[in-house]
Amino acid sequence: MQKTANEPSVMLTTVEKKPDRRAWTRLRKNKAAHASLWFLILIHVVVFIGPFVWTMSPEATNPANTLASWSVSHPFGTDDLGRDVFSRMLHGGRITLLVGAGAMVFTVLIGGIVGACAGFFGKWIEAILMRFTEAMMSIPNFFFALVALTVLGKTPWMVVLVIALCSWMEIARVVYGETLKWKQQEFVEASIALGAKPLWTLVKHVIPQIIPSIIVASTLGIAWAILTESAISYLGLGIQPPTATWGNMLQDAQAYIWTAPILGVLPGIAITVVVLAYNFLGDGLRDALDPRHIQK
Amino acid sequence: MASFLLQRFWQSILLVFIVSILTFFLINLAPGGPSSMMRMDATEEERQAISAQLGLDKPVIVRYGEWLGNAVRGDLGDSLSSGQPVIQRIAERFPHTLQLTILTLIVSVVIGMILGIIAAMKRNRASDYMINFIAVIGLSVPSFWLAIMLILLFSVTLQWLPSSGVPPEGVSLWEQIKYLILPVIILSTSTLPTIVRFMRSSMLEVISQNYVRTARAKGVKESVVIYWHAMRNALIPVVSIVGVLVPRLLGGAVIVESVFGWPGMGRLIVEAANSRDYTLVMGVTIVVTLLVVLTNFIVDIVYSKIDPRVKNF
Amino acid sequence: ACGGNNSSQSDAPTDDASSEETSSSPSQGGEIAIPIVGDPIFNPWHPNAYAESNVVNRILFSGLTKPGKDTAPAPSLATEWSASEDGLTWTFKLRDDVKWHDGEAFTADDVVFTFNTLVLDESKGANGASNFRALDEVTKVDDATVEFHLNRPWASLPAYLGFNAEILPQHVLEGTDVWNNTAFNKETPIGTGPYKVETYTSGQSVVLTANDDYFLGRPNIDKVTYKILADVNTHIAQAMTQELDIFSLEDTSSLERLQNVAHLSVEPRNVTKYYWVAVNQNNPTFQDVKFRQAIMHAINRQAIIDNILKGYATIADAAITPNLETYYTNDVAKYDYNPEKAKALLEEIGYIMNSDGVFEKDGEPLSFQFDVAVQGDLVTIAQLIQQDLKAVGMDVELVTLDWNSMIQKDVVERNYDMMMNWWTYPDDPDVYAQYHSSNADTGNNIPNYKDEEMDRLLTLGQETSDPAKRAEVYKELQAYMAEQLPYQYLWYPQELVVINNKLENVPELNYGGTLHYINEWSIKQ
Amino acid sequence: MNPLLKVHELSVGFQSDQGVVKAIEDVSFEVHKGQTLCIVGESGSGKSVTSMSIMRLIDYENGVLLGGDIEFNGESLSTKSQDSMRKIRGNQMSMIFQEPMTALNPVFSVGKQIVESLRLQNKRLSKSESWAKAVELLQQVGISEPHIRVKQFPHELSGGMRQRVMIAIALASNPQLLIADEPTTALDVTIQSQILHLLAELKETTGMSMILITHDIGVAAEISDRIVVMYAGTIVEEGDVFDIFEQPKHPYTVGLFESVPVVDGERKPSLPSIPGTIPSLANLPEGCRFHPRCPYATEQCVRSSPPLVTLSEGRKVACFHHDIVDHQNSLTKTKKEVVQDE
Amino acid sequence: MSESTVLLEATNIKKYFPIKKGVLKKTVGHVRAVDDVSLTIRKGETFGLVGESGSGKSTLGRVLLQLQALTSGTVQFKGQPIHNANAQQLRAIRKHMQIIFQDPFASLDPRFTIRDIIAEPFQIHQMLKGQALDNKIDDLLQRVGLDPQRKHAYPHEFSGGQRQRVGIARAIALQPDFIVADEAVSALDVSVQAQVINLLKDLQQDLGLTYLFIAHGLNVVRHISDRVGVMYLGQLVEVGPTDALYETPAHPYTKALIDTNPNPNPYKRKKRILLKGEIPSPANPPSGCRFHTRCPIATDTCKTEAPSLKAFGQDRLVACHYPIQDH
Ligand SMILES: Nc1ncnc2c1ncn2[C@@H]1O[C@H](COP(=O)(O)OP(=O)(O)OP(=O)(O)O)[C@@H](O)[C@H]1O
Ligand SMILES: Nc1ncnc2c1ncn2[C@@H]1O[C@H](COP(=O)(O)OP(=O)(O)OP(=O)(O)O)[C@@H](O)[C@H]1O
Ligand SMILES: [Mg+2]
Ligand SMILES: [Mg+2]
Ligand code: NI
Repeated sequence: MQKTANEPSVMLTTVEKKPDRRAWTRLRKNKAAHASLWFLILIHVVVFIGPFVWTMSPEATNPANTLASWSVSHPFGTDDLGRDVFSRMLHGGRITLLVGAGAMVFTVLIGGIVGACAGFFGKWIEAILMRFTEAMMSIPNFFFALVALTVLGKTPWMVVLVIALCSWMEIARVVYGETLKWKQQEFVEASIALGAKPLWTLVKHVIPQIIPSIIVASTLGIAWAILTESAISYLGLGIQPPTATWGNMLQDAQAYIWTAPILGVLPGIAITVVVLAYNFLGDGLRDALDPRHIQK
Repeated sequence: MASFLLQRFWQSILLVFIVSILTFFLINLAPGGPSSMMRMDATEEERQAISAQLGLDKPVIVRYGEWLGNAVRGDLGDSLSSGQPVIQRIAERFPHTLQLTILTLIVSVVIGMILGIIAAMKRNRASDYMINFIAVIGLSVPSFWLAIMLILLFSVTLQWLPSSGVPPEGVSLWEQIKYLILPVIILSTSTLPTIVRFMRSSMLEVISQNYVRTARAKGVKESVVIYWHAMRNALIPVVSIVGVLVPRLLGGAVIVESVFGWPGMGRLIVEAANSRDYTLVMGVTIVVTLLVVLTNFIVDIVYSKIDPRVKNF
Repeated sequence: ACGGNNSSQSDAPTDDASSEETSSSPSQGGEIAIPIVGDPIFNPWHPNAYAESNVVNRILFSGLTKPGKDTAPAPSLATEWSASEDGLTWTFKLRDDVKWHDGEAFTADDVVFTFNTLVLDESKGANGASNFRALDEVTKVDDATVEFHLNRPWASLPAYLGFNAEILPQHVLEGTDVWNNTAFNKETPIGTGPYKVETYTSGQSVVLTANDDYFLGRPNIDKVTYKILADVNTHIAQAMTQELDIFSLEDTSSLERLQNVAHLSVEPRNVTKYYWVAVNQNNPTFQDVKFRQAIMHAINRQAIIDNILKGYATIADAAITPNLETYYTNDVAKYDYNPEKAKALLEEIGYIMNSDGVFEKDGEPLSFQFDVAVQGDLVTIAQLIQQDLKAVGMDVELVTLDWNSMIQKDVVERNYDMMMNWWTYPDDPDVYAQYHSSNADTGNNIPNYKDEEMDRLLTLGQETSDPAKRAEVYKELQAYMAEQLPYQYLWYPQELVVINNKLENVPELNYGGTLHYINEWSIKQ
Repeated sequence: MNPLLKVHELSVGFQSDQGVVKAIEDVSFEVHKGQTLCIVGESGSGKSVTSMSIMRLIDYENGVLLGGDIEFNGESLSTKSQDSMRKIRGNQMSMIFQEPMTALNPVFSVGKQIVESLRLQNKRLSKSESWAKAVELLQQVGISEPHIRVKQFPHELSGGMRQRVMIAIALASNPQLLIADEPTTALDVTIQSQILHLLAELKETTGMSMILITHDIGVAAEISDRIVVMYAGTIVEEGDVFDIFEQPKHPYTVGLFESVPVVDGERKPSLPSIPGTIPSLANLPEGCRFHPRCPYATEQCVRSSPPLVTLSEGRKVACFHHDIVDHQNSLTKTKKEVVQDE
Repeated sequence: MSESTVLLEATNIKKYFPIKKGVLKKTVGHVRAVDDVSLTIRKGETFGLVGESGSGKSTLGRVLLQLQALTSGTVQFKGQPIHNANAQQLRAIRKHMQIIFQDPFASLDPRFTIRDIIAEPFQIHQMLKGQALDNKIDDLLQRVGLDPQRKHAYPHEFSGGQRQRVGIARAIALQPDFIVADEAVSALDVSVQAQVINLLKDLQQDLGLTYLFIAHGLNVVRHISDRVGVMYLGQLVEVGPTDALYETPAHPYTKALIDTNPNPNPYKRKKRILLKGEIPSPANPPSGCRFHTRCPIATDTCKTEAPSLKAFGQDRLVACHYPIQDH
């Protein structure tokens, strides 16, 4: 590190009186995360308010005007059925963002609870929960989803739930491993020595240490959920057409990969950018929660 | 330790048993039936005849009992769609899948860890953002799209690499590798980001610990500090992920296998599911379960090897 | 050259030399590759033999007849055939120069075995056995003659014998559990076709080599490889790299790109196939013909054909496709795209448009589910149809299902409101199976349409063997179909066959048909 | 003679969300070859920060060198790159960290951690040789059954054992300068004396210099040549060990010595300690940092901070009233008789 | 010993740690960290525990608080056996017994500010909230000599001694009946140390606290303790009232310890007497008296016969065949 003698050495007496440790203020100092946050807010606003402004139906087909390039009436052109891509992006965004975040929340909740409890409590709880996790990894997802969605109906919320039920095992494993590692630390023992209930120790001391991993898992989980939705729609199990999602727009574009690759580019970019923003936000959050990190 | 092994063994047996029950009832609950009965132009009589032939007219419980009886004797039955023994169908595919899985794991773990560490070291700087960006692209660009684009570039336009298939026998190692390059790249695009991201986060956690300072005080090279002292402590999440990736790669490389005409387990599973080949589904599920059990067991052992404080057994 | 056991690598030059000798005839040698999407099963009657098996079995085995280049049945293993006066007995004369791939002679016994033991045994559930419900028994007259005994007159028999009805070897299969005989079905099938299996690797390929003893002469091309490639985009990529030589293009989305590849041509071919939408006739809502007519008027078929199918289809009015020229008539009721008319028809039968723009009857909105399997371009088309129906005030909800679930729900349980699909059948106008009331509820009469007049015409068509009279019957049937709309007809598609220009002498038949003539194909020098 | 280490007006701060907070200010001292310098002082006064700054490890702890210079063997360290620092660390300079539990890598056996140091120092050492050497080092620092202990992990050792492992690691590299941050706090007196003995021996045989940070006045008295006293981030007094013990000049030093509990003295109901609260770096008083607790404080002390003045060769103090503070340390009152005793 | 004043009584407690080898983690031996120790701590007293590094003092402290399970033996706290208490009972008891860990840094959650660390015991036992809690925290910080204004800083931003004081503040927060102080003041300079010790003593006087004071600083132990126990290789070798034990150590090891104590006077620099001989290991303790390998007065009896802890003089116990009588 360079000598920074010329830096105005802050008077010893004034600073650090009441350091503001709130994550929010620290987060605001991280440019990438801050920008990502605003971007995500913006995109949610656009996607949820946009359709009231751009009222063209996302489902209205027009065989006479398929694969049109951009124009005033169709800013992003039209798709293979002559539907307005802009409108589909807006409406699809609603579902995709909901599915992504919704499935991620469930995934993290289930996976986090199972993994943390298994790792922390050990003994038969561990045996049951971890074997259960392994069982869920082994049961063929296709049939699970097929039966669940046939019985429960293919509403977006059910799709979210089923995606979560098919993907929480990864997080459970990660959280389990981390819990095993952290629960051996002396400060955990210290908390036990204070007479804390196990749940207190787990929630207050062990889980916070795992939060960086959980953040990573959730930001990855969003991408995973969005893509899983499109994959299962290919099996007739996802959000039902003609309802647009970025995932199924991407999936539909598969057929046009040779002739109109642009069809996939828009939803692809949208997904990438959103996932990227979530990742930067996650990194920022992680830094904000890291007491050793200084936001410059 | 011995009691741990024994305990784990019985738990696993129970697990396989429960998975088999759940799966058996699940596949029978799922709409549809074996494809031979599910032809558009089949008549009810034909369906009934085939159903009787396949023994599907018996109650589910009875069929499960029969299946279980055979399975414990090591006989997973014959595939409903091809008549071949399920074991044979799996055995045909498994080596190919294993090849891809191992290579993909090596590639994504090695590169993933390196990139993750670089990202952590260059935290919030251009290279960190760049690596994050690449990882996210790898995650959100659909495999089929990337696969076709790579085929277009390397096989159609440049003609450097074969567009698909498994290496023919008796060709040189380099020729064999050529067949693997594209599938491994595509598979890695979805596994690598996970490892990169977890590695980065885990490294950041570790790098500020006092023992890293000690290593520096010893005069250890910065690269050794990072790749030896710090990394070892950061491995647990990555190992967990690898444990999850193994079964996923073994059974889930469907897109890559179809695009590259790779005769792997992924397609076998999808075909079995689509054609409601109950015996094959059961067989594959059992194999996958065993692999899951095995990898998780290994991962659990590895935890305490990585970090001696971990006492999970 | 691979036929001989002593053949080796050094054979190849000899092959080339021999092809030079006969320079006037099509060039000899070379190899081609054809994609299939899954592992085949080498038995055309196997309940699991689907499309990917059919294209392989077609060149491994031979039937008694095959589709002629003029769509009429042409001789194959049978050289000639005739029906008795009452139409209940058919006699087939067989070739006496046919050898199975293992050298055994093909005889009438094989035909008898195939039909009596496999096809007619109901408990076996052989693939397509239901087509032969009119057949009681096959008997051997002598080694080269068989008789087919029917329980009712059936003029289409020769056509159906050329439609995935290949003959299997008795001497190999007799006494075995045929469906589970994996040595035959999955390893070394014995056929009479122009090619025989050399190697089969699950998930990868089936390699076939020319049958030197093929009864129509050794095929020109030495080796045919069926590559098992599940992904359409891979087919296209490999066609570009000349790793694949011929296949049928499922949908038109990549058409332009393929047309721009110098070494490929994309050729439209006629097929005996039509797309339809069906509404469940067990549901009173859909029983009124005006309702079905309203659907026809509501769907803008021409727009879909022009834009989505790139013009490679013609509007369908009935079940007989135009390529069956003798039987086809255009002189039937037409339903133009006319949403107003559709609305008017609905109003006629008591529907009233409510404030949401949805029709109502007795306070019940006209809303129903439209099931569609995720298969080929069905979902795409269904979305267009759904929008058209919505536009005339029908509240249609699209439900996508995987193929198997769709069959279970819509075909087995008949638990649906509306669905869409297509029918393919042999080059013969006999559509009894899909329309006769006896096939409602359980058979192929998917809409469960029951109509005595229809039944009468269908039976009459089967009983009439005189071609001219038969044509009349079927023209009448078409008119009646177009009027009553048991199914709501969409279009007769054309098939797009992608062919590598190096291939010569490929008859201008559809993809499936032209494979029957693979022995004639050759490779440009 | 040139000093081995010369710290000149060193100021170090920590980055925080709000900016840079100074931790030590204008710290200067020298260590000569073969000499032992003891840094004593109040807890939190910046002893560890000073030592980590010398090693330039402070950079990794969000620390910033704000001014001053560190010279080692005539070379300035403060501007050196971390890469070139690496060649000095572990080779010419080693450090024993204060908290041995967290300073040892939990995932490597202690043997591995010692071996690493050995092999960094001597690249030609073979694997088995270095393991044998590691066992020997453990033996030297008084760990029983070292061949078992080398294979154990830090968490399996007692606090004192970990501390001795840290010492072994630091000694493995044969440094010219050893910085030992409270190396014997977790050791019982018998082992402590064994370790101090070992260090003294090394000093004699290899000419090693040492900076010893300790709270144990007994240890300081026993081993050091010179003593530096720190208070609230600055040096308040420096001098030869005998001078300091005999005639502490700074009121803080005096207070410190008064607080030492003595074994042979009478047990008092409560120990004497310096009255008042210790200022935190964030909240330092104006003027002399010690004035709120100082019995001698005057107006002047409130207004301005006293400079570190040199009284005689090697004797410095930062107090306006050092001449009044003429307090004889009770600990050394009886020095004459004792010396005669020996 | 009057029964009524016994706060904690441990009988024949043992704590063995397995030594494991290989991938399969086979147990190849045991470290006998605490090997058959019996001890009684009276209400309101300070029991000093000194002894060789690695002799099992920390382990003893932990097992007394049931932070580690015993291998065998019994522990009674306020007359109640606690070695077999269930989790719920233990939680209730832990409110009354606290520990100050030897390694302050490792025992502080790196993601907690020190305010949160000190607030935790109050939150766990739902004792104080809001402003009252904050006042209490400030007060505690002040008492251990930390600036309350820094309470929002994290442990890594403190010096070793400061962290140690955070640990002390946390332990005394609940005003427990019994505190195990494991090297609680070792990282403090003497002045602060004096302050903290005075604090601990004041608390003891006001609230009747009992301490198990584990330390190496013999001076400090002498100052604070009423009675002192000396451990060697997993066993208690001598117990007695502080002054008596310091003035007339009976066990040769105790004597060696006291003789080796460094003197804070540079003029009194002397060659400290180093104990000779091989240092034995708790994994493989010597036969007979465990100190015999290093004992200047060991005889053949010592090599074979293990001495038990026997009464010696008034209120004193010693485990030696040849206890040193008055010098
Ligand atoms: N990373 C950090 N960030 C902010 N302040 C710090 C950091 N590390 C240390 N400090 C502060 O710097 C001052 C000096 O700390 P240092 O560790 O040098 O004290 P010390 O003299 O070694 O004390 P002790 O004897 O208690 O170990 C302390 O007030 C401490 O709070
Ligand atoms: N978790 C553990 N696993 C294995 N051995 C252990 C463990 N904890 C302690 N030991 C062993 O137990 C013995 C006693 O350790 P303990 O920490 O009680 O010693 P101590 O008297 O506190 O020493 P010190 O004064 O050095 O802190 C040591 O030999 C140590 O190696
Ligand atoms: Mg310090
Ligand atoms: Mg200890
Ligand atoms: Ni040949």
